Amino acid sequence: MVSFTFVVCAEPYKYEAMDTLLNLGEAIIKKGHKILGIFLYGSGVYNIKKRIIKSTSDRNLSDLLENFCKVYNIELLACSTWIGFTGIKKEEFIEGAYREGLGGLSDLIARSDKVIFFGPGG
Amino acid sequence: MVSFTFVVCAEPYKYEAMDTLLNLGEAIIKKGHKILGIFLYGSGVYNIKKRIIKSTSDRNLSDLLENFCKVYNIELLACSTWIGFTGIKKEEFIEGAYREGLGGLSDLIARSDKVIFFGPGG
Amino acid sequence: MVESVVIMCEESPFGKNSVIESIRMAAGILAVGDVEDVKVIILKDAVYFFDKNLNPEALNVDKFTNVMRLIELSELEILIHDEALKIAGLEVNDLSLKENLKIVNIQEISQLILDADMSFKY
Amino acid sequence: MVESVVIMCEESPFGKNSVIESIRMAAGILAVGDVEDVKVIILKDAVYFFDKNLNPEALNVDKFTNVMRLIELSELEILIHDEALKIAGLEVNDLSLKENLKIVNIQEISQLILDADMSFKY
Amino acid sequence: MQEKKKIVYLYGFSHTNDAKFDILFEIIQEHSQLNIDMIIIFLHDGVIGTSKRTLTTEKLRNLLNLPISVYALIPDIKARGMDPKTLNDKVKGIGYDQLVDVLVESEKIVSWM
Amino acid sequence: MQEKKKIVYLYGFSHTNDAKFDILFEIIQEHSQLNIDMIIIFLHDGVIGTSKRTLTTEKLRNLLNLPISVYALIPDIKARGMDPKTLNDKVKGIGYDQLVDVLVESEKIVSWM
Repeated sequence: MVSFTFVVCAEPYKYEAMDTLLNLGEAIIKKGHKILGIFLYGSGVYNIKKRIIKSTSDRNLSDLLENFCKVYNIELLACSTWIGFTGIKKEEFIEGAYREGLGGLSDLIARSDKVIFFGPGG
Repeated sequence: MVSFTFVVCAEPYKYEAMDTLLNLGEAIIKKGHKILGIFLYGSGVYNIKKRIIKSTSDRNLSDLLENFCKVYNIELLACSTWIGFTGIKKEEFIEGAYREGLGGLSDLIARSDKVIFFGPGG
Repeated sequence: MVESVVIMCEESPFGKNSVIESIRMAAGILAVGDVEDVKVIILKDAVYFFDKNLNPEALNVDKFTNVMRLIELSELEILIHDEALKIAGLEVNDLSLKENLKIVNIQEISQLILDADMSFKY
Repeated sequence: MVESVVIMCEESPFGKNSVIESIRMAAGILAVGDVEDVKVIILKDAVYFFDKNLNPEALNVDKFTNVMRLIELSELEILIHDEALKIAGLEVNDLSLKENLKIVNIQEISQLILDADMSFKY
Repeated sequence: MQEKKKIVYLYGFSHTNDAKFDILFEIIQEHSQLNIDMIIIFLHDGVIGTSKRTLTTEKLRNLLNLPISVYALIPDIKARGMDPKTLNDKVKGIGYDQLVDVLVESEKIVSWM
Repeated sequence: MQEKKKIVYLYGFSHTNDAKFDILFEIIQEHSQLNIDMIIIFLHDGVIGTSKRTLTTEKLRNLLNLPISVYALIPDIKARGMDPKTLNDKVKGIGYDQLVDVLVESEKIVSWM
């Protein structure tokens, strides 16, 4: 069993990162491996925000991410500096997610066999 | 006297758009011209959010923008679809700014002599 | 007074959402207000958006039905650079929404920009 | 277990903030936790960040003093691609923070990536 | 005999639209002087240009001539309307499952997305 | 005699890092077949490569050989540590004030930022 960590620096919807993460993540778990955590950094922290608007024509990435982390027991952390920077409030977070310093990322990286990094895009 | 409108599709801090807008905007007004409005679209709507975190080392773009629009009586509009999408609440807007449909942009464009478009970057 | 607008986009349908956003913006500007002429020029990788085999569901992303319908309803003129088609190895028959699309060469694109009151790359 | 990380960045200091964010992330990972080796490789336009004449104030943007101090304090290793220097027409004497920087060629960059447990382009 | 080091690159930018590919190519060219098992996986916009139907850029042709295994992610190919059957002969289409296997088996991952 | 149409391009991407310049060049080359007064203003990362000290890319050299006025925004040059005195002979440095004049005098603006 191999353990993975994902780092995401790209906004949802604007880039494909979160979609790939969810699809690849499912495949990783189906194959018997583990995802320790997902760390959101830079504009990637916008992924932590619960999406309230329901649309029939658009996937709800925040619901999908919340559910994915809950079902497979994956830590979902967002860089606290960037959370402060973007002004996203704790009560707006998707369930189970929390803010954490870069020490949290360092810890996740050191505990993982593999780290996959989704850059800021463009 | 020539009238300008700016459209901004890029996030503050991540791209240079808002900095150029403020510097160029001051020069436009100093030269005796007018800025009718600023329309925020796409990730550009993040510019409407009041920045609460005060930092001694970073310019506060939301304060600068708010002040710029107030002093020179410039309409500051953000695309309502995108405001809904990003979940920014009215009470988080900088003073004087409001949400508006693309009809508002159409109207601004038609009333302006010149339109300058700051793209989504990257 | 700006009455005619040309919007150019060159990014693939997924990496960023620039095709969708260009079209939403174009249709929105046309729908309300006094701007009567908005054209969208599709360059480079953006051409994949109109491949009739486009299949967002392969990524668990919803189909772009709404945007496609928007193009039909708004009677938006969409102009595709012939070079982009050639590079992508696509023929006119490979495209969706044929009746809303027109193939143009670089000379025609040059002229479209010269004829519009303003142009921008999204 | 991932113990060594290489971060690459190639974007100019202003267009995006990738140099600053790469450095913040690198220093943050190093500061706390078990990752003991983080290197930042500066490619292409990113080299302008270390031009000693860098002058954010020309854009009314605050100086990057904090990030520069962070580099000094964290003893972060920053490696600059010799080609990037050459293309920018810069000499070693034109660089700030000389004691934290090292010039490397593409062969050394190749080796740094091979030696690290993981690498990513920010 | 020492086993070969195995390194995998995840590359996600368009070859036709983006100059980011230049440095990646140079690095992989350097790697190819050494005894390394290299894999590059094109995903996201990286899959653009990997079809036989498209005009291949010179950069991509040069990369395909290096001693490297080249894969492209089928869901990203399909999403863009491309047919995995038309993939360039030197590029192998893989799904998420095979992607996991490649990542698990490789010693080092370089993310370039 | 009809007055020349005046069109100004605002271009904000790096020549060295970005392939976006290709299409811009093709369009401007087409314009140059017609009787048009063309100005291109490099700002943001567009200023990169306009200094004599830097290695000029072939693309930029080709553009500078077209019948077009080329300006670069001095604050963006200075911000990146470049010295406006070292600008390529065919590129004129301008400040925000002159930028306003150019925008006001031109009939059409194309934003490519």
